[in-house]
Amino acid sequence: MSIWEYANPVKFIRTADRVLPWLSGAAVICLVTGLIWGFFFTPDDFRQGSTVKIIYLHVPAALMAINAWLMMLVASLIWIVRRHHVSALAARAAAPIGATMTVIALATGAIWGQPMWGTWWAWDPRLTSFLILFLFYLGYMALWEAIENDDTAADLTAILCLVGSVFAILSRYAVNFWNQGLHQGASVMRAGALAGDTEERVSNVFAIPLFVSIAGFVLLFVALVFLRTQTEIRARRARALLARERVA
Amino acid sequence: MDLVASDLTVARGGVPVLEGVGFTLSPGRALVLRGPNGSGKTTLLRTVAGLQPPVAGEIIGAGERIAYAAHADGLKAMLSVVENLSFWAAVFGTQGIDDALSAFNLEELAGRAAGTLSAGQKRRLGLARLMVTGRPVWVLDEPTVSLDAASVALFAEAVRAHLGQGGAALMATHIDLGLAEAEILDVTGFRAKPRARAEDEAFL
Amino acid sequence: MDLVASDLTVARGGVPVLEGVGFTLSPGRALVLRGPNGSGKTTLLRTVAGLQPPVAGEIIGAGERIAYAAHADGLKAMLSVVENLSFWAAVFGTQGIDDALSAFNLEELAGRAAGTLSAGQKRRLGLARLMVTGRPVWVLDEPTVSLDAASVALFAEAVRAHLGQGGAALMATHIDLGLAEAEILDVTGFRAKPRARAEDEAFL
Amino acid sequence: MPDLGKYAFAVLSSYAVSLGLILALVGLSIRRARKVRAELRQIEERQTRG
Amino acid sequence: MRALLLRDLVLAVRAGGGFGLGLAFFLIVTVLVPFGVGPETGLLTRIAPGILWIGALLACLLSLDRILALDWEDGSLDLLATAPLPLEAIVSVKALAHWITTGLPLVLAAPVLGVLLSLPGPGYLWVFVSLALGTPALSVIGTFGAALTVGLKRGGLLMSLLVLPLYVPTLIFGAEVARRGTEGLSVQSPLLMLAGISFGVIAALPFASAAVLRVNLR
Amino acid sequence: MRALLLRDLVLAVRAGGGFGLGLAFFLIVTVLVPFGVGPETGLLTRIAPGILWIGALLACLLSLDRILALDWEDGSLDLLATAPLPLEAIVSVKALAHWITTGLPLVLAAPVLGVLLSLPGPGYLWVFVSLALGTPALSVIGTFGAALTVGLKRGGLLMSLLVLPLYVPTLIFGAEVARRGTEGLSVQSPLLMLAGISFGVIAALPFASAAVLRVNLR
Ligand code: HEM
Ligand SMILES: Nc1ncnc2c1ncn2[C@@H]1O[C@H](COP(=O)(O)OP(=O)(O)OP(=O)(O)O)[C@@H](O)[C@H]1O
Ligand SMILES: Nc1ncnc2c1ncn2[C@@H]1O[C@H](COP(=O)(O)OP(=O)(O)OP(=O)(O)O)[C@@H](O)[C@H]1O
Ligand SMILES: [Mg+2]
Ligand SMILES: [Mg+2]
Repeated sequence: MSIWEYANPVKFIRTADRVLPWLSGAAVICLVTGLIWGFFFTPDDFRQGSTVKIIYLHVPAALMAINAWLMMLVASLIWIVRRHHVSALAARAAAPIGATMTVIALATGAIWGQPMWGTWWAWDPRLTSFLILFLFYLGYMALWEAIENDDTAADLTAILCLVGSVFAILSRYAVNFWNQGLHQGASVMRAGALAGDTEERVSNVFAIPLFVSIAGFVLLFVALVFLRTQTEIRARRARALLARERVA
Repeated sequence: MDLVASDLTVARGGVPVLEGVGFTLSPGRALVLRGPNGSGKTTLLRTVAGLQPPVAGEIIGAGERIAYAAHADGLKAMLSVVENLSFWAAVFGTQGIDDALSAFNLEELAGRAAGTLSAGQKRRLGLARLMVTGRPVWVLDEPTVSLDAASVALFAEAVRAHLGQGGAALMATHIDLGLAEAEILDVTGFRAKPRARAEDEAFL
Repeated sequence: MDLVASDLTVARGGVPVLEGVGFTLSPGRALVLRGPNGSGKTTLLRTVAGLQPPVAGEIIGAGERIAYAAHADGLKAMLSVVENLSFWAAVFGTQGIDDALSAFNLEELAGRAAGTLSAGQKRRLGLARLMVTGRPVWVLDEPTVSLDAASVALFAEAVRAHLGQGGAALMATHIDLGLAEAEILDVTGFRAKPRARAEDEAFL
Repeated sequence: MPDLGKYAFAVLSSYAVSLGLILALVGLSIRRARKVRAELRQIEERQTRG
Repeated sequence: MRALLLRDLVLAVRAGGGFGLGLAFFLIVTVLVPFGVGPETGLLTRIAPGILWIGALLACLLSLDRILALDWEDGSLDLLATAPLPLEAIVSVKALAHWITTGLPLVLAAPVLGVLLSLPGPGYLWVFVSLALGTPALSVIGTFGAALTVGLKRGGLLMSLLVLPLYVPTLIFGAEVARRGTEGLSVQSPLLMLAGISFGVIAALPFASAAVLRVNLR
Repeated sequence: MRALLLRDLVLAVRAGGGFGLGLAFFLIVTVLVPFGVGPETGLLTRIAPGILWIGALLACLLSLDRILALDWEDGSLDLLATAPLPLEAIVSVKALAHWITTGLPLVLAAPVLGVLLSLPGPGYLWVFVSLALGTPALSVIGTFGAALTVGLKRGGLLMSLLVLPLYVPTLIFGAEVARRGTEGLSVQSPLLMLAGISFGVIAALPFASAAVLRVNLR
């Protein structure tokens, strides 16, 4: 039996129905454990005080923001090569999740930056590339919405995703180059903050709840992708049936 | 070389509109598509012209042999009549637009910008474009819209000349083209049975 | 109230195309303009509809009494058939679009976005708009373009009903509208004598 | 409740914002899933009956 | 008239044009500026109010061609002109629809985008106030520009060219209000001027727009 | 192909679109900036290279919708697609025509407009060089965006949204070259990156544009 069997919409819906309860249960357990552990039962950092607690949201969200895009890239490739509708719809389903994760990473980072760097926003390479990633998500979703024909939309967004990925990597290099070469003040502050933090992270006290929380975010992402893909399939089916009814 | 369409299913907006369409168009022949509004003539012509892929069935002898003229004429309002024609001649790698100009009685308008022509004059220019493509198979969507009787006669003349040189023509129309020798294909009989959009089939 | 045009000179792009045109259109009557391509029918209709001023002569009984339908239908591709009609009904302050829908056999298409209609279906919708204007004088430019025979009959029916209610219609066309009772005005005889652009006269 | 010190606002607001966004996303996803599922069932029933 | 306003709003939403996109353009201009001038916070802070105003103005400008051109192309404008609405009302309604779909979202978003440019504390209020007062003028002036160029194929850039000089006074006073407010100086006189421009323009310009449109329809 | 290029150039000139107007928009953005941020020379000098790049980028962006939309609307694109030219060649020629009508004038004008922003001496050379190297990339990327949105009614703003993130690397390296050159620092590495982006994009992106266009014509 091949993995491509799950590219059949009906089979996918059935499988998703079966695994969704387990997935969402596991996601909730991991998230609740990780976040409660992180929030209530970890010590404050000696330099950052209680703000380290933000890391249990910030880092997993940041990771998922990138991974969601990777997943969309893979799904788009599958659509282009093998033309499995489920794959295209999965990419569509993942985009809003990725965008939300990007917003969370940006928001928590900004809130974190206020006490740490004394500013909400600095044009640090990492922050900047996330902002650009957010723009990519916006454009991708807007394109899906704007096109009426589903197959056309799938094709165009898939190509956009490919081209966008190349440009996202280029932007990342560009942004790194741009800020490093130019600026001293803010980047010195930042380098210190981050260096201190990476050392802290080695300590298990912070690392274990962080990993649990990351696992929670991953599970949450997978569960949501399943759910949303299922919804997209159903919506598509409903549209198909309605169209048939209308033609009849 | 014949243009052969066999067991064609064509879809618009994802919904199949015609199915099982088949015809053979030999050099020197003209085929007129007929059918009520919304029956799928435009869709069929676009498919034959290669602008959209058929849902099922195949088309042989189309591709680079086809010159397509749609409802929209593809004229540039700011270019003159001669410039518009010369452009298409250059794109299709042919020479000489004089024949086309005289066939559609456009000599007097040669220097006018296309944007300032009346509806029928524009249409004549759009049809003249066919003659500079040098392509053997003309695919025309309601070619005589807005034309007066004299211009319809010019058009019939041009089509006849084209057929006489071994060309072929496939046309959709509601009104009489003045082409007695054309065969008629009524697409009404090929109306697709109600079913879902082609790309939604995986979801049914 | 009659629509009276007397000794009208109309110009397009500054060049007079028709002069000395005069006609009277009484309630219950239809007048069909004929003439070869480029003779100035569209120009005359636009002038009567009040979209451009006449160069000379005058028009009485037009203005707010006129519903104009041009080559372009003024449909919004993103709005549905019903939404398009309701909008125009609201603009003209009338109620009820059901008559219009049924007169042009649009009930089945009611929910479809106008952009996804075929050429003839769009045209039907464009004509249905006339019925929701509530205006007594219809001014139509080649109304039956792209329509199939059945739709032309629907149109003739609608015009007849409109005339029966005391309306009037002024139409330009090249083909038969199926309206035997209409009078015909051939504009060829009114072709303006070649002279300079109207606005240039001060400079000659 | 742990003592968050002077950073209470930062920590609490990031948790509030993040959890709010996640819950909103989950809520919207579930609501749309329900709606679409119901719609589809309705259409399917209508078509199998009619 | 209500029908026209509603239709324009519905179309803006459906056509995937309106609300979201003017906003997105504003966002992107704001984001691009640091890439261009460099990431230095001090520098950004100083140019922030001005850049926000210019960004809002450009976002407005880019959406102007939706006001009339679409209706022109599909013939609706001809038909509207023969409808029982005065052209003055039509252009006013169209300007209002443009402001609701473009200006209003910009006003609401500007303070948020201020964060990206390290706008200082009092700046948020004044950028908001000045934009709220100034963007209606931008929409009305833009409608005039749109009416002027409506007959021309892709008058887009020509319209920008015509409209931009007309935008200058609004921009000067608006940015002045924002800048002074941000630096804590008195804003009274530019604020009065800005309000004056807005009200004057709203009261008088629709007549000019209607006149121009009438000529273009001829 | 030569015919297509010539036609696009002629149309750009006749339609009152091309040369003059992209340029004029650039001019006006440059003029607006001092109104927005205030007239202080020191400040303007520092932001000048960045503003010139952003101005050029926006002028480019605004003219993108001319690349394909006009041909789509009047049906020429359908006809071109059935002509004996590969779509890849068509999009490349269209990008080239866009560059000649928009990018090239911007490159030539930028040093002149630098005067308005008190650009320092070496800046003129480097703004010129970076724009000359960068604007072709902007045209080619823009053609991709235009091809993506060509089927959509007034995809204009959506296209901006899609294209702008793609412009970011070009902008960053281009502005960096201009900025560093102006300050007398070494420009070698951003210059290389900028050239790399331009050539890579010119070589590869037309294939994506053609693929996208083929889907849209379907
Ligand atoms: C004291 C302040 C901050 C610290 C200590 C911090 C720390 C971190 C850490 C440890 C990571 C994970 C690194 C990795 O996975 O490679 C991270 C990622 C990230 N942070 Fe922060 N952060 C801070 C502030 C901010 C701020 C203010 C923002 C944005 C407004 C922000 C945005 C991001 C982003 C976007 C990422 C993901 C980048 C990536 O994975 O490459 N951070 N941050
Ligand atoms: N974009 C679209 N989406 C969905 N359906 C469409 C779309 N365009 C056309 N249709 C439908 O497809 C069918 C076939 O349309 P087509 O334009 O081929 O008809 P036609 O025979 O050319 O009609 P006409 O004589 O009116 O030009 C029609 O019922 C039409 O409503
Ligand atoms: N913008 C313009 N500038 C200059 N001349 C124009 C312009 N538009 C049309 N004309 C010319 O004016 C004349 C009248 O055009 P009009 O459109 O009124 O003709 P018509 O009778 O409607 O023709 P058709 O039957 O082809 O629609 C034509 O000779 C046409 O070439
Ligand atoms: Mg048709
Ligand atoms: Mg006419």
